Amino acid sequence: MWKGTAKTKKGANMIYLDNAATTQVRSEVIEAMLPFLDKKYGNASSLHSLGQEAKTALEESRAKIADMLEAEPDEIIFCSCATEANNFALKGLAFEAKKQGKDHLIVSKIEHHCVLHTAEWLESLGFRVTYLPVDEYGVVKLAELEEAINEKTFLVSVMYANNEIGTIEPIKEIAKICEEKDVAFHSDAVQAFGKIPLDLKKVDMLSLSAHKIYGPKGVGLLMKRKHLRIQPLLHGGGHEFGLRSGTENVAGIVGFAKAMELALKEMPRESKRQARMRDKLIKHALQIPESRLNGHPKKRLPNNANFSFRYAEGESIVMKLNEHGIAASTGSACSSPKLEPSHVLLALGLAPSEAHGSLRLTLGRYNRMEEIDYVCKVLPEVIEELREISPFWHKKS
Amino acid sequence: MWKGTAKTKKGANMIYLDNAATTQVRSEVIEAMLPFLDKKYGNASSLHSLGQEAKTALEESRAKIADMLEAEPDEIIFCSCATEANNFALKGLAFEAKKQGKDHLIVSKIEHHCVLHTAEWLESLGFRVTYLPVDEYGVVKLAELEEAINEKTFLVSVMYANNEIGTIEPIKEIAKICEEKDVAFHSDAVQAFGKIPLDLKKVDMLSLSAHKIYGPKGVGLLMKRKHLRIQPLLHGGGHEFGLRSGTENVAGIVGFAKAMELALKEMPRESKRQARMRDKLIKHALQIPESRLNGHPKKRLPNNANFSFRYAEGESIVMKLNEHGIAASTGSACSSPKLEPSHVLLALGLAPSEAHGSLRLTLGRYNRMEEIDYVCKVLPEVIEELREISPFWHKKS
Amino acid sequence: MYSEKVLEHFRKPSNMGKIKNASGIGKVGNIVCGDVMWLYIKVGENSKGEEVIKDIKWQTFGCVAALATSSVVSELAKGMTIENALELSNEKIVKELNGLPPVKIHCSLLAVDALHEAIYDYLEKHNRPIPEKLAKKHERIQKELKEIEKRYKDFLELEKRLEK
Amino acid sequence: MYSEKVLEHFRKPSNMGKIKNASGIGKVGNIVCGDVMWLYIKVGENSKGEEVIKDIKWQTFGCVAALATSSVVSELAKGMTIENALELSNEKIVKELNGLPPVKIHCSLLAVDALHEAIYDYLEKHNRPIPEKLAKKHERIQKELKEIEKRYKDFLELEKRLEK
Ligand SMILES: Cc1ncc(COP(=O)(O)O)c(C=O)c1O
Ligand SMILES: Cc1ncc(COP(=O)(O)O)c(C=O)c1O
Repeated sequence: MWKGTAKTKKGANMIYLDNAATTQVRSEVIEAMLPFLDKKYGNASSLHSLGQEAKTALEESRAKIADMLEAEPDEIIFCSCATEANNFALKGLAFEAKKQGKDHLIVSKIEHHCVLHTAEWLESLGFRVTYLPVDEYGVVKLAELEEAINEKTFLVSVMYANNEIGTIEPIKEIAKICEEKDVAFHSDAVQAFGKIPLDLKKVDMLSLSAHKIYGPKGVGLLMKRKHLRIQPLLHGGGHEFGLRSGTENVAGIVGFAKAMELALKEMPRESKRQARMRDKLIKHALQIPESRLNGHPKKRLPNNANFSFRYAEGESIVMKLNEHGIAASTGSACSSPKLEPSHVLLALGLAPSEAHGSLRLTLGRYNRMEEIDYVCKVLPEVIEELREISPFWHKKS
Repeated sequence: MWKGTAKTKKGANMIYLDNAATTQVRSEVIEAMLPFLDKKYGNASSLHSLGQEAKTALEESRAKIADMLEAEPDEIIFCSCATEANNFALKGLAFEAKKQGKDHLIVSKIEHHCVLHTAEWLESLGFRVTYLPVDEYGVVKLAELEEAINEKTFLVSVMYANNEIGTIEPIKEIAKICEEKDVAFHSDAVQAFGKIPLDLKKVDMLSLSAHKIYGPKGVGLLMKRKHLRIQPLLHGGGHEFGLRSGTENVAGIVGFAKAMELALKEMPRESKRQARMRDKLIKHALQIPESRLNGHPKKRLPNNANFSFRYAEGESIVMKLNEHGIAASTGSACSSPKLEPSHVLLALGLAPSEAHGSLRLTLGRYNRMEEIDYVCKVLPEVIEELREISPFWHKKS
Repeated sequence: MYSEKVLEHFRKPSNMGKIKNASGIGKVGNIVCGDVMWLYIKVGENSKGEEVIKDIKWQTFGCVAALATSSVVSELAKGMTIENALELSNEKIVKELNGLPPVKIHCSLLAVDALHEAIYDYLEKHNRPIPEKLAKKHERIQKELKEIEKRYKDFLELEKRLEK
Repeated sequence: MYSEKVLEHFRKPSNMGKIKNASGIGKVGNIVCGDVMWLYIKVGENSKGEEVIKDIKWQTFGCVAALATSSVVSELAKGMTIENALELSNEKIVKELNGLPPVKIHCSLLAVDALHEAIYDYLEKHNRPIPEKLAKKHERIQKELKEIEKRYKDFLELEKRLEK
């Protein structure tokens, strides 16, 4: 049963360094949500007082969030997750653009799978897609973007910051190019919100997910400018301005608004604090032989460190760390582990032994420097152990 | 803050007779969910222990639910709501069927808007749709169904029980026809599950929503037989057997499984208890002059009563009842109130004055007979009051 | 969704009922649309000798907004000169109610229409000249009614069947 | 996703390492796929005079499943006659580990392949007749390797660049 508001929370006594995969819901958020699971359970579409109470909470959350994103309330469309928001943005605009004779979209090669696979599905329906390359640090190549846009292009989608390597993209510049060429610009800001200040003035659509910022799983949103017409992905009762049907998850949305509010409030302090831990991790990890830092050395999220350790396989590193009570990840925590190396690392031009030997450590508000010290001690041992078993390492030494 | 497990819960001191719109989350469900918001917050796709703990909870919930639906675990696909499940079922099969040269689907005229508007959207893409008529009680006409199926038909979608008028459809017979004609059969069982026993042996796809059965908002599922290939609606990381991407809402899913389990356990007792209250409501309401019961007199959900009171407008009835502390609804609680009368009542062949004067009272596990007695007293007064203001009533008397 | 002001009028509507031997009656809306208003006026003279709406009553079948706008229109119009009553606009009504949900704006239109139709009826019955604007409005209202009756013919047939 | 048995082998793998002057070496997998196994066997005679795998060691670069299957294959094969070792199947390995996640089944294949390749190497080096089934398997493994090297040529080039 819910026991209240510890300031420092921990699950299963682990050192949790997988905050890009998901985060622990904050106590304040759980407390904000509970009344809407319990006593205030009305359907926001119902006319009676219980319904109107839910409606009011929903609209207050929407207004708060709109404020934080420098948008209008009717530009905030709640949905179930960032995967849905990204599918919605791309497909919703694609089906609308088709009517205007446009059939080309541009996405970066290092987008999250929910953008990439949506783009591929649109390709299967006859749309054309340009997969924009990135440089060795994962930064989108602006000149190639400019070249790729043509008169059939209806959308450019580039994430604000990458979930695996933490690289921050030149969103302002991309938005400017899109504005000049009169193409809509969508950005997946799931990993960026609450970690770095966002400049959204020229962003036409933006995706966010609550569970990445200490909110609950199962809630996301698409910010979509009013001037942009898109088709719904979920048809039905006409909720969310007719753009996303389905009974609103009021508790989740209230929690989302709370989580966003707190994330922004703590951002100045937390991003500095986490960057210090990140830098320590980087410093120590790079002392391990044949290691490299993936992503941009400077333009990176304050909470992301991503390494390649040649001849130590990623999954095995993660599982060894797990044995030491450290929760980490190899690349993204998407669906169940697949066989291919990360498409993001491949796009950076990593060699096979590097791409397969990657480790992502992502910090959060509950991490402490002592934990990082411990990780810095354990990590070299783990890498060493795995290399001991590897045929390649022995070959070298 | 969460205070625990009252057996009889109430929100805002209302008599809540809008249980078809949404329900209060059960205490047992909140308690089952809380650990997965708080300590057990892992991403079910993460390799480390916290992730695997979430994964285990997810798969245990899936297995339990599969059992309850006489399905295999990999036939249960979790999603965000029944609206999504219905969109997914129809669109997912449509895009797949198109590849096989099939382009025709059949839905009943009284489906929920999320089925109807999805069908309309598919029409806009070139699919053909038959909207199957119903008789005066809302029962689908089987002979017309049989006639409507042709060699291009890939899907029949008929709800298990209607959300407005509570009529239970002849699912077994429909499923048999579909089987004979080798057409897939989908049923929206959102209102039926937990109220009546379901016969799912020949149902190929089934939609459910947690918040209608004392579970949380923001969770639903599609049961889909393995033999049936459908395309994802949400592309991405490949969660849910590659059919529904997006980080799983573990807390919600665990709560869903718990809510389903409890609903089935209590069904024999609750359906009888609620039917008694329903019958009392019906008996008293029909004593009001110029009233009628909408839906089937016998084949109806134990918790549904739907009336038309000529010359008393639906929204006003609901708001008058609200003033008396009774939460009710006029038709479905979908999106914000619209101007058209309910498509369901129109399909039954109701006249304008009846279609506009409808009231839906839907019972739930927290209702008590004393509440119903009070409603039986208040309702005639409210109808009388509104008729007093109405021009038609005076004309008559 | 409704302002407290709307709900107050809904709870305690003013001037509802019927005027026997009314000077004019305005009947607007249609049962197929779910909102019908009948508005009765009694015209008399004020102390300055101007023609004013001495009394006003209404009967409405409709939603909360329809009832509330009926009530507020009757309050506003009561005592007004015919001239001023013809200037009453739906913006004024909406403002008086502290706003209405977008889907309900049409209800405020209906209430003003009912008032103006009642004035039209009064002027016509007494063979008085009808201001051009009002004549046009009357024409529009009647045309819309015809169109609705034509469009929803089948639906209205069902209603007739019930009346038997 | 992994059974406790798999994790046990992962935590404490048996027989890892290298045999100097091995009777046969099997090298399977490729760095582009993320799993590489080198398996060494020492062949000797048992008390009955049969040819058996006296000693076995392995070096593996790969995921948890790759390491666990290497370990379990080495445990099972140790002491086996060559004949029996050739009968070892990946089903047996998977069963021994109380199952593997579907996406990881290929790892069990890889471990058995490594063992059989080591036996092939031993038989070939000693000019011994090679059973037809084994010869076919060797051919398949080598062909697959070539195909992967061809398909991922560019990717392997990157690796070579690193070696410099
Ligand atoms: C950049 C990015 N976009 C989208 C998503 C998808 O979020 P969700 O799983 O909540 O749908 C994630 C997280 O998995 C992400 O990191
Ligand atoms: C029969 C039926 N189908 C689908 C839905 C949609 O459910 P949700 O709002 O959870 O998406 C509802 C409820 O609104 C319903 O009653």
